Amino acid sequence: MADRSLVHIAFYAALIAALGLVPPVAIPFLGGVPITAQTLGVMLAGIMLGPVRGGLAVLLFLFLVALGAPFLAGGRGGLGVFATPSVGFLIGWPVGAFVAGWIMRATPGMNIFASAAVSAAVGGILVVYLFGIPGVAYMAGLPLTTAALGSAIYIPGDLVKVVLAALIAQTIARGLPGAMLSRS
Amino acid sequence: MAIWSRKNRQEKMRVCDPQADPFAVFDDVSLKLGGKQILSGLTLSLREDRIGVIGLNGSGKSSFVRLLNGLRQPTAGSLTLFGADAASAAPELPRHVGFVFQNPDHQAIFPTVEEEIAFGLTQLGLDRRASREKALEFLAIHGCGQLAGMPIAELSEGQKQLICILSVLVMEPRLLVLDEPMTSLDMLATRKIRDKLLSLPQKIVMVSHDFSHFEGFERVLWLEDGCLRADGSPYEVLRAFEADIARRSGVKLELAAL
Amino acid sequence: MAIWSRKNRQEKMRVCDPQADPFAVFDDVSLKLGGKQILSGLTLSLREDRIGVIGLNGSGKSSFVRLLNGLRQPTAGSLTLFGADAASAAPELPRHVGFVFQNPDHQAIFPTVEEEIAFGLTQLGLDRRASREKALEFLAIHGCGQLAGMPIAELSEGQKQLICILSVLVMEPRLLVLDEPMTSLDMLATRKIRDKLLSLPQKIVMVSHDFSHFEGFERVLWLEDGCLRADGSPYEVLRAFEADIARRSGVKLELAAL
Amino acid sequence: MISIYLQGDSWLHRAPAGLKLFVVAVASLLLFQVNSPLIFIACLAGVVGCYATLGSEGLKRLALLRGLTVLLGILLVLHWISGTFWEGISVVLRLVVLILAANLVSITTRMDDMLEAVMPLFRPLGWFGLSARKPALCVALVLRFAPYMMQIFSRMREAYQARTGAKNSWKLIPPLAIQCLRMSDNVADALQARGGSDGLAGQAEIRTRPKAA
Ligand SMILES: Nc1ncnc2c1ncn2[C@@H]1O[C@H](COP(=O)(O)OP(=O)(O)OP(=O)(O)O)[C@@H](O)[C@H]1O
Ligand SMILES: Nc1ncnc2c1ncn2[C@@H]1O[C@H](COP(=O)(O)OP(=O)(O)OP(=O)(O)O)[C@@H](O)[C@H]1O
Ligand SMILES: O=C(O)CCCC[C@@H]1SC[C@@H]2NC(=O)N[C@@H]21
Ligand SMILES: [Mg+2]
Ligand SMILES: [Mg+2]
Repeated sequence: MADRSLVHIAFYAALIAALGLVPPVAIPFLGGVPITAQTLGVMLAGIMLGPVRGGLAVLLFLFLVALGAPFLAGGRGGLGVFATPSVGFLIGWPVGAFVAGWIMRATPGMNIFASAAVSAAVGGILVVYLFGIPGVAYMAGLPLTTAALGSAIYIPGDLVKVVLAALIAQTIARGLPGAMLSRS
Repeated sequence: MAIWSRKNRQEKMRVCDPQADPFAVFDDVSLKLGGKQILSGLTLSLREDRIGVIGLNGSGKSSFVRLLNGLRQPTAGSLTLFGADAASAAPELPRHVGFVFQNPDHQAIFPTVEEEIAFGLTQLGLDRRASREKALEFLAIHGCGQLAGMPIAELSEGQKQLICILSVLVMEPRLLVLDEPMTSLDMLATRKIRDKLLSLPQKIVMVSHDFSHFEGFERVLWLEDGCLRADGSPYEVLRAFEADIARRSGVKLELAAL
Repeated sequence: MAIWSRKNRQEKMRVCDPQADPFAVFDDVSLKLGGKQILSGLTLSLREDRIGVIGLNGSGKSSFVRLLNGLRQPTAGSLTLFGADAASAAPELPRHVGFVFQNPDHQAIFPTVEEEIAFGLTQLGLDRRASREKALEFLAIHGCGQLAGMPIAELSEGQKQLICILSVLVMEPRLLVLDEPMTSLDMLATRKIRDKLLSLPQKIVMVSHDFSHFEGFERVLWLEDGCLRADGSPYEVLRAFEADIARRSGVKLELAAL
Repeated sequence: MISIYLQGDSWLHRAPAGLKLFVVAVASLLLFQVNSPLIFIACLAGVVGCYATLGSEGLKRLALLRGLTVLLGILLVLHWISGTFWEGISVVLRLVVLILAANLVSITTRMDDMLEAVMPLFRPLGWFGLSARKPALCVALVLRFAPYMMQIFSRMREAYQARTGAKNSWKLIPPLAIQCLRMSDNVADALQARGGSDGLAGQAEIRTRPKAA
């Protein structure tokens, strides 16, 4: 893989880490899976880098977290976090980024904002929850339906992130067209 | 560069009214950053229309001019800007003080040239439509009409620097602070900007290593290791500085020859 | 700046062997970026030891020199570097071609000065201990010992630019490509770097708006709108350029006066 | 690992990076197995003690916690509301210990040492013919980018403040993304210009290929 791609992958991993500095909103139920700004980074990685590099960026981020870097929102890190109810969501992240990137690439003619919004919604919400909800159910010992209903609490925040991701993608397409790697 | 007559410019040399109110009064001002003493014990008042700032790399020029627009606050001593205390004046300073950063990459915020220029105008209260129109017009007047829609990231360094200067000029601040503003400009652009600056009625404080930019200036400050080493007419200060450089590099040469 | 004798330097003027192998051969080379024609139809070969590049802002100088170290590949025509095709030589070029970026912020990679300098040495295969030692020694020789541990982000612009030059010099490449390398340096540092460059046995290609940097150069290229407008001895080309500037700004003045 | 390197020559600076990383990784695993505030307090004392051995500059780096007080406070309040106050204390203490310990590694380890330390983890890639240097470089770059982004952010706030007097605006978010991306592009160029991730060792000459006439 070319050095340039490596740098881009590392960049989005770092972006997700940086978004971890935005204080998370702790949710006392559902085993404490927080509302976090980091999913914005996951969506952007997919939208901007395309499927493979986007997915790898998120994987790299998770690898660093596993190594002990306190990069998850609230300064959490280490292998321990993979033993919390968040684990399903965390596994869903790279897959979500992959799907978002795939949709972005599959809709080359579409207006950037619209295409990015769809990618972020499907990859960054649908796919992530597909993994996340069973994770919560398993780790927190809740029935699947309860876990699914409870996860609705994240939806408003996630929708805001979808809009932000689309807005950012559109601005970048104007200010730095070369960075829309998913479209080139 | 001697091909242009400089007579024209020399005639425009201003003489400052010594009774005029100073726009900046430094009283034993010091600045510390990260535990390091960057500026120390500066006492001076600025009232002239054209003031130059010189000094070696790392002597504190950029830090000094940042005090003038509230980007840095003194860590000791008192600084009065436009008659008000620097700390309390800080939020309103950008309206009156235009600041051109030394590195264009540190200044440009917006994605395209037009937005970057228009931003300053919306800041001054123009609506978006009007500010965009004025931005386009301003760019055209300064021969940059064709850059308007371009992403700033795709400009050459010199084009970027020019846009940064224009984005400040368009706001017509009372005081212009320029930190080595012409380092990447070509001869033609340098010439145009110098002429433009000379023709401005506003006050200017400019940092530069190129002394030809100080034509028509009334006063030059020489900073050394964060202290004021000299302060006076350009003729005196620049000559003293050059003599010092000659002496220092002479010494260096001798040492090397040993 | 006329305080230093220039005789010394003039004597060092090199004369190139016309039979020597050229290090770069351009054959109808063009470069397009984002659908825009940046360089077009360049045909020339470079073999001299000291080659200058001039031109107005946005004329394509930075893009041109980027071709020499493989950071850009021609989109049409053929480019041969050190006898090999540019595309296939690209991975090995950094070993032979040192590149000083126009904006120091685009060059520095590492958090501290020492790491930035040492990086190039580890790239060349030195082990980390040796490269760190050599980096510190090199910094000390060039009077920057006290900067070694500093974060690059906290340096002044001039200090940053100096570190960027040193980080390339320490690698001792066969060809040095310098894109306006001294714009932020003070007189003392400029002088030292110029002397250093003059004393180097390596080949140098340098972009500059300051013609005094071309002393001792054998050849100057003048780019205009991505094309080669002139190519010859510094005396001819620089004079023609200055005449052109005078003509253009004269025309501009007349237009403005109308 | 967010904060930057602290120049120095303490025992922690001299300790091998791999060992430091390993200790922190194991500690983070172990700390999630215990729940006793007493143990955490003991660990905290140990970690702060380590900072103290770095001298006053080291102790100053504890200021890192200041930025986290609000977050930790909220966490504690939430636990208090849900009637698990003591567990909350444990959670907060565990966090503080982990963050301080990880930060201790990064302020006493140069980036190239860190790079070298994580290299062995990627050796298996060699079995598939991939260079182990690349992922290691990625890790190093991530650690580099995080503070870089904060630097860009603060520079941008300066630029914004210079023209508005205000330091923050949501308007800065999209341009911030652009500037950060541009920075990453520049880093890619800079890296390529000096030999890229594979280095330049062992490439003495440019292969000269006779061109087809
Ligand atoms: N990535 C890019 N995409 C599109 N256009 C570009 C890109 N990079 C540069 N350009 C354009 O190419 C032209 C040449 O740029 P270049 O940086 O080579 O100029 P230059 O001669 O070095 O100018 P300066 O003296 O200002 O440094 C400019 O008009 C610039 O706007
Ligand atoms: N944030 C910071 N933390 C610590 N030291 C700093 C910081 N910013 C600047 N410095 C130091 O302060 C000194 C003055 O820096 P400044 O940028 O004001 O110099 P300058 O006179 O503008 O130099 P130049 O001609 O190179 O632009 C330098 O030695 C620099 O290393
Ligand atoms: O433990 C963490 O720090 C993160 C866990 C994942 C949080 C999920 S991702 C989808 C949903 N949206 C949020 O804002 N939070 C949850
Ligand atoms: Mg400066
Ligand atoms: Mg250039």
